[in-house]
Amino acid sequence: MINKVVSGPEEAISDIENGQTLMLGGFGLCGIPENCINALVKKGVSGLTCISNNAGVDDFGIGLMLQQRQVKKMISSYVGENAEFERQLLSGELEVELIPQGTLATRCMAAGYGMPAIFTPAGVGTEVAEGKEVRNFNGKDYLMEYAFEADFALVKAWKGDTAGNLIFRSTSRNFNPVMAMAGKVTIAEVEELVEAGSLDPDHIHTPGVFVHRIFQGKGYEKRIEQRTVRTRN
Amino acid sequence: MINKVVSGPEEAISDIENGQTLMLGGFGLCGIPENCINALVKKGVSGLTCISNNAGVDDFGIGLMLQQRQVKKMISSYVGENAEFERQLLSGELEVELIPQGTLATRCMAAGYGMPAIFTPAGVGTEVAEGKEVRNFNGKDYLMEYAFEADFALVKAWKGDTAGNLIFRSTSRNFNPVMAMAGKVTIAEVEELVEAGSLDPDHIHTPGVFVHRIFQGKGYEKRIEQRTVRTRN
Amino acid sequence: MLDKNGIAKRIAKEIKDGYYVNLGIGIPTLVANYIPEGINVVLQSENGLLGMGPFPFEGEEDADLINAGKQTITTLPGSSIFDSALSFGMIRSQKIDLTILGAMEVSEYGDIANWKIPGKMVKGMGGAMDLVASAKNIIVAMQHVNKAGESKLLPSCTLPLTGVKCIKKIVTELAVLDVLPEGGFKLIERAPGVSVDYIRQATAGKLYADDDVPEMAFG
Amino acid sequence: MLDKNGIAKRIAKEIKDGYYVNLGIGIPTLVANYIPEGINVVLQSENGLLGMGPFPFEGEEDADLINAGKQTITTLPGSSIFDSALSFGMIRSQKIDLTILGAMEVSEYGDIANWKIPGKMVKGMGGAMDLVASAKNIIVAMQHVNKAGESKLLPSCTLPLTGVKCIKKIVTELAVLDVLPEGGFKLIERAPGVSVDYIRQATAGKLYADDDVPEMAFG
Repeated sequence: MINKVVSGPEEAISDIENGQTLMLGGFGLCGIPENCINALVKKGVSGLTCISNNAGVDDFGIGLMLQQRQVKKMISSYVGENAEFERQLLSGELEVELIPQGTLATRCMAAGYGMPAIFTPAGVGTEVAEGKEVRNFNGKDYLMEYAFEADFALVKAWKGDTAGNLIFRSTSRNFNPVMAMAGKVTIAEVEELVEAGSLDPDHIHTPGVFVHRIFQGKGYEKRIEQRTVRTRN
Repeated sequence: MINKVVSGPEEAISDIENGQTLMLGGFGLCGIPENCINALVKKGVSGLTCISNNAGVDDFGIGLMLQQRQVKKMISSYVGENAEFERQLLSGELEVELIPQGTLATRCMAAGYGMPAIFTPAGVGTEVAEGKEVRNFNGKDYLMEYAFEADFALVKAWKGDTAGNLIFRSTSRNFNPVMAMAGKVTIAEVEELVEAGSLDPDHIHTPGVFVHRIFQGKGYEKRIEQRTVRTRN
Repeated sequence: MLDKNGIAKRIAKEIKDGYYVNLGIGIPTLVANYIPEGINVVLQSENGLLGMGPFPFEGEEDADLINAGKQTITTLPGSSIFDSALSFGMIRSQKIDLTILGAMEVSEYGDIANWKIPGKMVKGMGGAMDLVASAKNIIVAMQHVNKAGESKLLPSCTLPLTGVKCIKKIVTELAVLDVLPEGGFKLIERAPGVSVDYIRQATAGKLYADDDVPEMAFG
Repeated sequence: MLDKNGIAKRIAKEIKDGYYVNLGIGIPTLVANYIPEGINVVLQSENGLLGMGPFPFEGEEDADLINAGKQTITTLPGSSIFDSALSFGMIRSQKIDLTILGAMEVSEYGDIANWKIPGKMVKGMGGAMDLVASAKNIIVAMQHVNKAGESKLLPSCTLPLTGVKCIKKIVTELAVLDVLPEGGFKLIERAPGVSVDYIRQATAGKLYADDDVPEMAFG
C-alpha cells in the first residue's frame, strides 16, 4: 500500500498558498477539520476562497480564519451564527456566494466523479438561477451547475489508515466524503490513525485513492453548537 | 421504522408484468439476485427489458430467463459467456444495447440522485456517441447520457434489516447500491435479514428509504465464473 | 386562533403511516411531538440521517450526532447515516414523502419566499431551495400575517423567491389552505372560533371558500 | 522477439512507486507478476476494489470477491471496496495513475480499437471505453502484427473505435513505441535481436526511428 502519513497539520498544509481555493468538510461545527484550521490560522495564509457549507462561529472553526482576515470569499449554503462574518460582509471586506446545500454537495461530488457539470432543479426561478443555463427534462426545469475545483480539500474523519482510507462517525460524515473526492490535494485528519489492514474494506467510506495526506489530529474540542436535551421522567 | 419485509421472492415480484423494465444487480455471477431471478423464471413473465452489466451464463443468472425467452432487450456492457444469448441475438429474437460500464453505473446513479442526465467522456468519437449530444467542457468532449428509468430494481445484499437498510459484502457490492437507488420499486434479497436496530447506521451502504421490499433469500448457490487459484509453495 | 404547537398538531394529522418526512426549522420541528401513535414515520435530517430520534438525555449529547438545525439528537433503531450528496440525492429523487417547512411569504400560485430579506443580513438558503424544488408534497407552516398585521399569503411574493409553484398546502394560526393549480388559496379548514371573513381579511391573495368551511379537528 | 510475459515484464518497468494502476484482461494481467520489489503499487479492479491481491490459495476462493475479469482474487491490507459508480468516478476523475490494456488496432494518432469486430459476435466494451476516455496515462500491450501477418499499428483504425487520440505508449513483442502528438509512432526501444527495419516492416503507420534505437533492458 501507498503510505500517505504526514507528521501533523503543519506539514499537511505547508504548501497551501495565498489566494488558493480550499474545501473544508463539516456541517455547522460537526466534523470540521479542527487541526488543519488551527494550523492555517497559525500559518497566516490569506486571500483564500473557502468552499464550506457553513462559516463556523466567531471563535471556532472557519470563524477563527475570518477573525484573521484570511478569507477573501466564502462559498456556502448557510452563514448565520457569526458576528464577525456579518461585519466583514456588510463592510465589503468579504465576498460571499450563497448556493443551495444540495447544489453545494453535488458540485463537490461531480468533481470527485469526473463529471464537469450536473443538473439540479434547486434554484430554478430564483436569483440563484441568474446567468445559469436552464434546461428542461421531461417537463421539469433544471439548472446546469459546474463541478467545483479546489486546490485543497481538508476533511476530518473518525478513523483512517496509513493508506488513506477513511471512516466517518455518525453525522460528522456530512460533506467530508464528497469533499475528500474533490480536492486536487486532499488532506485528512483523523481521530485515530491505524495501520493499513486494520479497517474492514467493506466499512470504508472514502477509499484511500482520494486522500493524499493523512495524520492523527490532537486535542479535538468537537464543540456543540446547539445543545438540546430532554429530561428523564 | 417502516417495515418492508415480504414473505419471499414470489410475493416480492408478484406484480412484475410483461414488457416492464428491470434492473438486476451483480457483476458477472457475483452478487446477482438469485432468488428473484428464479421466481421470475417460475412466473414466466416475458417481454422484459433487463438493465444488467452482464447476462449471466447459459444455466445461471439472467441466462435462465433467456432460455425461457423472457427477455426482449438487454442493456449491458458485456455479454460474453452465453451461447443461448448469442443464438437469440444473431437470430434477431433478442435486442441488445451495449453501453460502457461506467456509463451504465452512472446512469443508474443519476436516477437515484434525481439527476436527469450526466456527462461522461466514455464513447466520444465512437459509435456509442451516435445520435447523442456532445458537449465540450474545459477543452474536453463529453456525451450527455440520460438517467435510467426502471419499473423494478432487483438487488442482492449480504445483510439487510426490516427497515430496508442494506449491507453488501466485498465485491458483490458492484452495481447493487446504484440500482437499489434507481428502481421505481426496489426489491432486495439478503442472505441474512435482521431486526431494525441490529445494524450499525455507519455501516449501511444503502439506506432503507430506497428499498421497498426485502426478504431473506434461500439456497444461495453463489456460483464462481472463473475459479483462479494459486498453489501453496 | 392556534399557537405554534396548535399549527404543529394540525400538520401532524397529514402524516401517513410509512412516510419519510423532512422537517424544517421552527414550527415544523414541533410536528415531531404530535405524530400519532401507531404510525410508523421516518424523519430525515438533510445533513445525512434517516431515522432521527428525540433530543438526548442530559449528559448523553454526542457532538457527532446533530440534525440540520445543528441540534444534538439521537437515532432510532433502523436509522442510517450517509453523506450530504446522497442526502440531497434522495430528496431530488423524491424518496421523501413529505416536506414541512416555514415561509415568510407564499403566493397564490404556490411560490415561496423564506430565505432572504433585502437590506438585512442574509444567512443563506441552506437546503430549502433543494427541498422546495424537488419535494412532491410540501406543507408550509407559517403565520398568516406578519407582526405589522400584513398578510403573508399574497397574489405574488415581494421577497426573493426560494422556489416557484411548489407549495400545495399551508397551515397557519387561522386556517388550512390548499393552493389551487390554477392559482388562488382554497380555504379547507378554519381554526377554532375563527370566521371565514376574518381569514379573508388576513389573506391578500385570492381566497376561495365554500359556504360551509369546517373547523379544524384534532385527533 | 518477446513472448507475452516479456511484454508484461517490459511494461512493469513503467510502473512507479505510489501508482494506482488498472490492469485489463490478457497480457496486462500478467504485469502484476513483474512489479519491481520495493515499489508500492495499488491495483484497481473496476468492478469496485482498490488493493487487489493475488489469486487465493486453493480452497480459499470467495464467490463474493472477484476482479473485473470475473476471476477469484484476494485483497491486500489497506484495500477498500466500493460500488461501480464510485469506481468509474475515480477513473473519470483521473485518480488512477496508469491504465494498461490490450488492443486489436492502434492508429498513429493514438486511436484504439479493441471491442468489436463487425460480423462477429460482439461481447461488449465493458469498462474499456470509460478507461480510455478518462485515463491520463495509458499503455497498450499488444501483438505488433495479427495472425495473418498484418500490422496492427495503422495509419487509421479499420475496426470500430473504443476511443480517440488517447494512447500514448505501446509495448509489443517487437518494440516500445510512443504515439507522437502530431501523429506517428516513435520507436523508443527494440526487442532483443529485432532490427529497426524489421519493426518498420511490421508497422503500417508512420514510424519515426532515430539512428540508434536501444534494445530493451529488463530490470
